[in-house]
Amino acid sequence: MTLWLMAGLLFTPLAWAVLTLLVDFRMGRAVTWLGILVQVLVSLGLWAAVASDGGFYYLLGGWQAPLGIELRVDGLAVTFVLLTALVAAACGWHASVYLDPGKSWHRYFWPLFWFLWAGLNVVWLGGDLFNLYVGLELISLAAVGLVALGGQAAALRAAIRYLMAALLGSLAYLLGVALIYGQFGTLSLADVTALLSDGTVAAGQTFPLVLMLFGLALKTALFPMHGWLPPAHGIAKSPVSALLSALVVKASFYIAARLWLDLGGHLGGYELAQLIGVLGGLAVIWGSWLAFRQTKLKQVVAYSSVAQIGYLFLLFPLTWGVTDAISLQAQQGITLQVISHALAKAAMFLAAGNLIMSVGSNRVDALAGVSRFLPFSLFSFGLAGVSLMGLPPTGGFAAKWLLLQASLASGQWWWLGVLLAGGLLSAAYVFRVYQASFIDNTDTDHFFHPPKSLEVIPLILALLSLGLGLVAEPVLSVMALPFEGSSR
Amino acid sequence: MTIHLLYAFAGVALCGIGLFGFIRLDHLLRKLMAFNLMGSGVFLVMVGLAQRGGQPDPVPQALVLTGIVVAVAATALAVVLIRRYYHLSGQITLAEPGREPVKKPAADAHREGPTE
Amino acid sequence: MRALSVVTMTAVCLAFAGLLGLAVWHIAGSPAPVNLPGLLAENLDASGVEHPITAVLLNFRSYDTLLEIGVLVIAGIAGISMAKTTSLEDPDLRTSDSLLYALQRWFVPLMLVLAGYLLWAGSDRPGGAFQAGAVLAASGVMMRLGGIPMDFLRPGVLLRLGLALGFTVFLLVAVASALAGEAFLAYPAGFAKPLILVIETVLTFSIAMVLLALFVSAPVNRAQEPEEGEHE
Amino acid sequence: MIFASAPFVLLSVMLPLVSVLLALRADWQQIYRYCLPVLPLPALLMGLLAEPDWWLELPGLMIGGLWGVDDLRRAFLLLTATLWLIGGVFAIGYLKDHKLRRFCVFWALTLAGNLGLVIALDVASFYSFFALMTFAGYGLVVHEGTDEANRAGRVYLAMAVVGEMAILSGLLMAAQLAGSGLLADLPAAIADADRRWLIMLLLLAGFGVKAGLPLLHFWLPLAHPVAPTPASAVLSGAMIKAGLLGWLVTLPFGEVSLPDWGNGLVLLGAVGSLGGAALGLCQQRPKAVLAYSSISQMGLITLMVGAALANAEAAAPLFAVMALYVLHHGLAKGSLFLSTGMALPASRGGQWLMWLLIALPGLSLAGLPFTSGAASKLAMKELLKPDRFDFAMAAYLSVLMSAGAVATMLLVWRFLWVQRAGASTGSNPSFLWLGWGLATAASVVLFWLLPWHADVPQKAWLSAMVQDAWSLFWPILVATLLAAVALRLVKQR
Amino acid sequence: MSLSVLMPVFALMTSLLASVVLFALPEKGYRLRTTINLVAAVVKIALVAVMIWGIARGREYEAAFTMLPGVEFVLRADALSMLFAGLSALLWLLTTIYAVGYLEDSPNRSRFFGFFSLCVASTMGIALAGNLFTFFLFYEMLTLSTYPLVVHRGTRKALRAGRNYIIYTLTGGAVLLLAIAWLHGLVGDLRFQEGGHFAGVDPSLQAPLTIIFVLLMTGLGVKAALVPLHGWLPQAMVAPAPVSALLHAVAVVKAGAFGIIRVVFEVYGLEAAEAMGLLAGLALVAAFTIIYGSTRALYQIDLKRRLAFSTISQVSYIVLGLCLFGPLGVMGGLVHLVHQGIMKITLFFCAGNYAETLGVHRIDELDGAGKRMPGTSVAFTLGAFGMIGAPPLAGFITKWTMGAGALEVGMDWVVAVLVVSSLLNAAYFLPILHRLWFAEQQQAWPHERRWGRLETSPWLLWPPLVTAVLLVLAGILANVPFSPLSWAELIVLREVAL
Repeated sequence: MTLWLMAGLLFTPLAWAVLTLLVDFRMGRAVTWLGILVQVLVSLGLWAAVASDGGFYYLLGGWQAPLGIELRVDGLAVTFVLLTALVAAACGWHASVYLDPGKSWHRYFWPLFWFLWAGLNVVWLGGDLFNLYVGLELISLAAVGLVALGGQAAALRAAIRYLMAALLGSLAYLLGVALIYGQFGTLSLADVTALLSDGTVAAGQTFPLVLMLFGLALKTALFPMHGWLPPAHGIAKSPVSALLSALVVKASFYIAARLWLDLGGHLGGYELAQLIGVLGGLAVIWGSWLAFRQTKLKQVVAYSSVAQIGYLFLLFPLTWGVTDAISLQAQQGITLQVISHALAKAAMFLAAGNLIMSVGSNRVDALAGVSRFLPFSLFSFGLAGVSLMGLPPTGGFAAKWLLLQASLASGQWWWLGVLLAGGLLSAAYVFRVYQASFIDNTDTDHFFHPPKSLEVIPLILALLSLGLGLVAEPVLSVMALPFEGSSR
Repeated sequence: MTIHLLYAFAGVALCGIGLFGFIRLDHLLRKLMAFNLMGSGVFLVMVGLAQRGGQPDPVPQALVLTGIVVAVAATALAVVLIRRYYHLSGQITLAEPGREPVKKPAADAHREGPTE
Repeated sequence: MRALSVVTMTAVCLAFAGLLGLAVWHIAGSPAPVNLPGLLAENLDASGVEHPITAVLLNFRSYDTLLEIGVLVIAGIAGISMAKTTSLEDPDLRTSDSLLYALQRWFVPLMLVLAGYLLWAGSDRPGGAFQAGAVLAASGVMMRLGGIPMDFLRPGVLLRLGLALGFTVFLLVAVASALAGEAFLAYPAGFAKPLILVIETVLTFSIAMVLLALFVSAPVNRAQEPEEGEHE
Repeated sequence: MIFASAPFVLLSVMLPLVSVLLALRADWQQIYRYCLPVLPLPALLMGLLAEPDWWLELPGLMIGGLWGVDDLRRAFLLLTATLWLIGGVFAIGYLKDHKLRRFCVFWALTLAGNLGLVIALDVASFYSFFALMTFAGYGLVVHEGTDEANRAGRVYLAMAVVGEMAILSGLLMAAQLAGSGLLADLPAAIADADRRWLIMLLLLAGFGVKAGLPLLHFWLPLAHPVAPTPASAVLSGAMIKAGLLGWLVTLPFGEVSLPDWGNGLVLLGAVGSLGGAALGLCQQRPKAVLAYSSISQMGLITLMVGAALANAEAAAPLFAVMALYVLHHGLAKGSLFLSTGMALPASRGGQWLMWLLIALPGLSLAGLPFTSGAASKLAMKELLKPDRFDFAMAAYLSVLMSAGAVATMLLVWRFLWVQRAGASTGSNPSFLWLGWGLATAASVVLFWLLPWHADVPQKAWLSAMVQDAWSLFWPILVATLLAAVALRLVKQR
Repeated sequence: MSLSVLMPVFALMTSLLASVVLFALPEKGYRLRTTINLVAAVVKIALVAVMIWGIARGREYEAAFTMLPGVEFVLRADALSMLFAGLSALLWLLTTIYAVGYLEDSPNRSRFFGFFSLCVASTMGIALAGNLFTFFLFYEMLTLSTYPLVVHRGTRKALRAGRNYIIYTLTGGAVLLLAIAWLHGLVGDLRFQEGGHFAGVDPSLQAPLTIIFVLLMTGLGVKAALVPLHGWLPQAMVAPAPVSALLHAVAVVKAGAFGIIRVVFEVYGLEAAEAMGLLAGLALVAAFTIIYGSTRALYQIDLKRRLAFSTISQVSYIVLGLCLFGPLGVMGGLVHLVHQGIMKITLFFCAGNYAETLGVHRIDELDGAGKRMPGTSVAFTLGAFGMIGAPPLAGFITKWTMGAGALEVGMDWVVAVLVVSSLLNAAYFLPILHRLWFAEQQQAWPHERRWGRLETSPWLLWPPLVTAVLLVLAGILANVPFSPLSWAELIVLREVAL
């Protein structure tokens, strides 16, 4: 059963990418709906299977690592697969209403969308360092294509900038992979970890790890390498922005996190961990501050991503040289942060798109009166904002809580300031938007009212993000599931 | 120290040069070239390092082949983007447009490639 | 200021190269604990092809290759999404130079043959789908630049089909193997060689198509997508 | 008995309170006006009929309520009810339609407070009613709405609030020490308290504001004159006594002898009685003169309070005398105040009669034989004989009383003088006549009809008055002579 | 699922569901909205009443599930929660009625009532929270749901006030979160427990516990408007009157005060807190706040602003009461939670009536308003006297109990604070009363609306009258079973093992 599910999972996005490439926008839309249905069902099935039976390794082509490529299907991976399915489904559904079928280039949205999805699944499940590289490239190029889709100069500039950063990042990562392979002779992450753990290779080199982390951090837009992100995420179509912010940056972070958790203990060091943590902290502060200063709505949201990504990098200091319990707490916190940010940020971008569509301008101060005439769209935006602020009972809060606990328990109290100040700063930019929308300077409803389906989607995502905090315990328990015995 | 390691070190040098070019150059095509240079360096390191034992290792070679295709795809995409960007804005760097964006007449832009 | 930045960058790059070199030196000092080439040699027979690189590419790590083609297709899609080409041929480039024309009539078939050879050679010596596809694409580029009429290749379904063909076949094989009860991409025993050959062939065609499309898609269409919230 | 007493106890307070409902509609205000004299009737009846065990327990009320009367309270209740009744009658004729409703409401509320504090046996209710009276009284003071009234009201309110707070703190501390919410338990607790001085000071000062204790009296001459005449009458006649009642029920009388406090209070009383008179002589308006007279009279009572405080054994009989004095002064002062609102009849004979009747309560205040004043003064003198006390100021008590009598008489002359200067002739509404008549009659007659307290020295009043006629009379004579001299001096100038 | 589990959930859900439904209603659905509002409010009162009855007879209501590893979400109804829940349920009904009248023709009613219900749901959650984590959850939810209400009018001033409100409260929330997380890290997930947890705690924990206590008080003090964390409150008075009523009487400041009660009683334990010397400092802050608030109130010309400063002062009574560390003082503090709510809501209702009916906002425009609006003015007068502490109103009961409590434990200076504060209260309330009743109307009302024979809309008139009656009853019938005072006594008997 799980084998079938796996095949479905790997096959569907790629197949639908091809299918939608061959048809026009409207047809592609219909096809996509079907594909989304299939993919969501498959993801759910896989998640349920892993939740009940535990994780396993999936051998592609029937070849074991290190010769072949193994997929690592554990609780965390399937959780992210499911998350991807949900968010991508929402974005795809939104795009199918949001995008104008009359523009010929919009038909290419669907194949790129599906390739992106496929790439994400590759990354979540990947256990092979080079395979991850290919997955990353798949994601990057699809994402760049989506950003540039039919765009004008500004969009192209953003896309090129994005592409350049992504390429440099990939290359740094690949160089690291090359060195790792040179040293260990294998590309399987599990093998490398095993070799390090059982002392076969006593003195691992730190530099490859640093290279890979650098590349991945660049792709994740860690401060101060975040410059490419806001233009790209800000200028893309809202469903695209949502995908990029919610999922794409998480992919590179996910790899970095897995590398760190597997290799960091042997190849990393306290200074490296702290340095990354400090950069993350600065990202939180600086990103929030810049978000607060933006005049365009989507730029606010985009800079907010920079800040929220900063939290993720607290994983590094909080898992280095601490007890397993604290490390687990930090991992759980970061996982929740990834999920809740994905849901919330997708909701926020989609809601922002709706708002922009309604008011006919992308400026924050054009939102006056929205609260009165378009409360529904604003509500989703607001709910998502609550999660970003880390206020209870959202997933963002649950994440923050766990990180606070981990910081306190590990004695690294300096992260407390980041966590708390970050929450307040994000409140600052979120409330700036609210505030603008609460200005009551018009008595006439001159706004365009988007279709209900557009408005419902971000609301659902926002509610999921909100509810995540309440059901954090069961979700986390699936993530922490061990592999079923030693299946390999 | 085998001859293959020399390739690896050549790769190292290429990486360094490529990196310098990548961060130093503003012209997008040149930047792209620097990227390709760096890519070559990486491939050299990969293959050279793996072959230090003497016998050739087909795995990194296959990887490099895949890497090359990916790099080609990326480069091609970048070139397409850069060309279109040039046509639309008349710019060949990523600098934010000044007060008066240099906008060539569309017909000209259509004709001439981004050849500076 | 400018000089300072140059100096800084140089220093950074030198430091990078130095560290990299050091790492390479250290790594080269000890042998790799895993002997992958040996493992590969043991399993080469089961792969269906004689050449180890092709075996890695299309059997052991075929998933990489599948995705790699995906990357290429993405690039192609992104490329054609930029363009509004009515034909792969650019009418402005059509030439009436008979010498060039004659030369091309010789060269193009030759290159097609070369591509075919490269494809075939891939199974036991260096070569393979990508090399063949590149040559094929080069011939297309030459035809275009040389002004040979190419009206028969209109974009639209046909072009897109061409782009996707190789990938599609590869994917179908992969999923068919999964449906047959094996893992995804596991070739049924005995069918490895012919399947690989089929895949290689269609891949060659598709790779050529992608590269050609990317080359051709430079012409600019007037379509401009306004930024959200900006008035069209 | 509870079943018999409960309606009286409840009604005496609730009737005025509930009557406020009459203010709900503007066109009911005429009815309300005529209801004013009815409001204190249950209380009056209770004062007349009460038995010692008339009390009512209200456990749910605040921190536990107990209402009822004892001998002391009965006297106060009688005075209060009577005076308010007479005032009510007078008010029917006195009030104009303008702002009538408001006046009635505050009248009723003040009345409820005044009656309630008399019958409250627990601290919380006592304090509640006291506060109710204080705050509602403000409405009576500023009723006229003139600048002067507002100013007087402000001073009244400011001092009253400060007083309330002092009372609250004192009561709080005392109740805390007593561990009980009953007033009856306070004196013993205060007597034993470590910080007796503080509690006593707070209570003295707090109630002293109401009672017009020197230095705490400033509001009194401002507020009493500006209020409408019937309100002045009850302010000066009844409400001022609430302060005294406060002292009597809270301070540790009979528990412990406190000569120092006695000295202090006697001194204050002296200053009050003489100083108040001196200031009163300088006043130009009859109501102001009367207000100072009230201060002066309260000063005399303070002498008794001081003596009672100084000597524990003397407290019980002094209480009885104070009750007498209170009754006497209240009725007389009420009558005097009401007379300021009367116009003189046109006929000369009528005028003479009128002046006589006006003067009578005044002379009673000064202790003219065969008046209520004479009786109280005699009783007071009897009890304040210096040989019964041993504190420093005791020696001066009789002198002070005599001086007080002279001062009182002088004030009465002064009052008559300024009253005459400002008197107008004309007709009075019949309710004015009725009210004033009742007041004067009550002042002259009622005192003699009351049942007597056991602790008052058993004497045949008439014979005593005859015996002591001279001692009662000479102060009046002296004062009259002085007044005559003063009149002459003024006329010569 | 027994009834005892479901009751607190239901109590929470009534307003939460109402809020969801109200958001979805179209703007025009006036009748339906009002019906839903009132039905939900009445149902909630019934539920709370049942729980109060049950708790008085010793039943327990609790619902819990694990939310995060090591962290539980607990809803639990005990005597203390019922004090707050009862207050908010009752006042919700009245405020809703009032708000219906107040917002009769204004826009954004769906939004308003939606957030309004959400706000009450948060308050109910705060009341029923069974541990600090759950408490914090609803505490922040309250912050968020009140923001749209504060900025409801959408004017610059309102937005500025909203911004300040959110800055203060969120910062406070962050500090609170830090403290709660730290505490959790130190000793684990602590349920609220009668008598607290830290009696005889390890001396090595003293120092961190002290710091945590300070942090907790800072976090909670923002909402409770302890000086110097009070800055948001006076500004927030630009909100519509029902919102001010909610902020001041039912929800926000009360949430802070209630949190302080919970922390002192049921986390640290009164005895332990006293033993660690934590209460003395808190008492000083509260005392200073009382005086400061009253003093500032004296100088305000705007009626609602004056009331706001009065709130700052009054809420600290609750805190001060706790610090008295004796059954009576604590009782006084607890009962003031209810009393202050009833009194202040009366005053705000009345202030709203003056503004809505006459257009009067400043105190010097109130001359003669008593004649024009006698009902409102009577309610206002009663409220004001209650605040001053005049007997027999609710405020007197508080002051008396607290004063007695202070004397009981020998903190006599508290009596002085009470007295001074009462004097100041009188100084700023009595002039208003004078204007209402005794001053002649000087000029035409700035913006008068007429409602036929009545002085104002019945929706606006009845709530203050009812609360005025309540505040009188709360004083007069303080010793009757189920009165606020008796209930506070029950709490003290059950919870404070002194």
